[in-house]
Amino acid sequence: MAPQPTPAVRVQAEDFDLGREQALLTRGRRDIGALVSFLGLCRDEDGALEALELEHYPGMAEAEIRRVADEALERWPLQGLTVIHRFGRIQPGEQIVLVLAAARHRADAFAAAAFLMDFLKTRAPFWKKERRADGASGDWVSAKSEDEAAADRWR
Amino acid sequence: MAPQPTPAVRVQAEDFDLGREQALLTRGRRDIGALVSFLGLCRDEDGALEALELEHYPGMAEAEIRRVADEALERWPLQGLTVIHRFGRIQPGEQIVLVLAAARHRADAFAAAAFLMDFLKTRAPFWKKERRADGASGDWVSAKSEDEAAADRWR
Amino acid sequence: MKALYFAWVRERIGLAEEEIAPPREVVTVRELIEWLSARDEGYAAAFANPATIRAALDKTHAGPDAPIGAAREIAFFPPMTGG
Amino acid sequence: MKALYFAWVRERIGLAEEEIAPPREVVTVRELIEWLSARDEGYAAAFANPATIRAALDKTHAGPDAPIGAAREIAFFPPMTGG
Repeated sequence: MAPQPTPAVRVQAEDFDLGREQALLTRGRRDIGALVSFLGLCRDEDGALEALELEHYPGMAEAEIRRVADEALERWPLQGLTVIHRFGRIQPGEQIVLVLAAARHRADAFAAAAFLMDFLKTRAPFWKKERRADGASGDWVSAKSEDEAAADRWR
Repeated sequence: MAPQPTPAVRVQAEDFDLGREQALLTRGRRDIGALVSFLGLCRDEDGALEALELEHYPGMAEAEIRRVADEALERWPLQGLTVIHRFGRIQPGEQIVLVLAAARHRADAFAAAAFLMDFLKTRAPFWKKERRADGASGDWVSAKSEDEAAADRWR
Repeated sequence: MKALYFAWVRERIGLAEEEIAPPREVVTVRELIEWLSARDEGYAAAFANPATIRAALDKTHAGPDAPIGAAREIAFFPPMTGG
Repeated sequence: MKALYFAWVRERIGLAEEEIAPPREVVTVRELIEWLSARDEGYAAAFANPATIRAALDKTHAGPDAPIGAAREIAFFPPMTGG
């Protein structure tokens, strides 16, 4: 067995670049067979949304993502794992979150990326507030029961 | 309902760029919430493999990928779909196949990308021959029963 | 100990963080919520529906029955909506 | 009609493509395989195990019982290993 890779976890205000992260994960590697990426983007909700304000709990956000990443590494034989989550003001069309999972076989990479997203949604300490295009003060986004259900399917 | 997007399907000898394909699919869009990519890479099989020769059936390869892509569009509400499959000589570490699926919600994007890969494996007319590093003439890669099983789970 | 508040918990209380010194009989997260709720209307509003409150002790999720113990930091927040 | 051969089917037959003119009594893909197998050792070796042979009529997958009909192109190949 190859040693478990160290997940790359970043919580940042700045944008990120999928192509660059892919290159960092695969550069010089000849043993990776499958790389699955999930990119979460800010939707404009048919024009109703001006921006999201993403609040987070510094320190715990990184720690919690790292715990979920370590759990993914125990469940699936992965060769690399990158998770980036932004905070601050994010406008429609902008990127919010990236998960990259590399494995020898595609089923492991798909499962790990889906697992990461389901658990980030319900466990990572981030909260979204909507700024509405009509100038009305927006609301905090409510947690969805379907996200809880999605996380429960891995138990 | 938004009109169904036209899948971008390419069968080519040249390499491709994930970041560029992501940009093409998402540029100017503010309605995409999730983008899942699958990238298949050539593994060196612990040094035993020098290269893969990928043979394909020109015309049918594009047509068959397009049929699978259209089926994915009927099953899931997608906002964009890109499939690129290379042929010719491919060395370890190089890219073979890319699937990009964009949707409002992550479950649809994940399912469509996994479905595309399972069906490309069993239906798209490509055949891999191994060139071995020890100079021995290599063999045609055998189809895996697990790939058939993976495709069957969508029936 | 340091108490941190996030999202609408922070907005209702009107503070992002503060030092608190709960009495010895406040043992669990739930009891700390009750103790804070009694402070004023802001705290009462923030903790009005305990089912919607999540807590973390020293940056690790903690349920309502978790003992506060020697934690140096406790955080209260709504269900997470990241990702 | 045009016959195309791919991968080890092509290697065993020794041809990538050829024009074929099967007689009228050859109706299905299976019967065309039997007719081709009788030609020489290369064809016989290529089609020795019909379970490993896939076929396409005019660039669409076709099972062994599919009628050849008016197809202008038939292709024979092993199970696919792309992706």
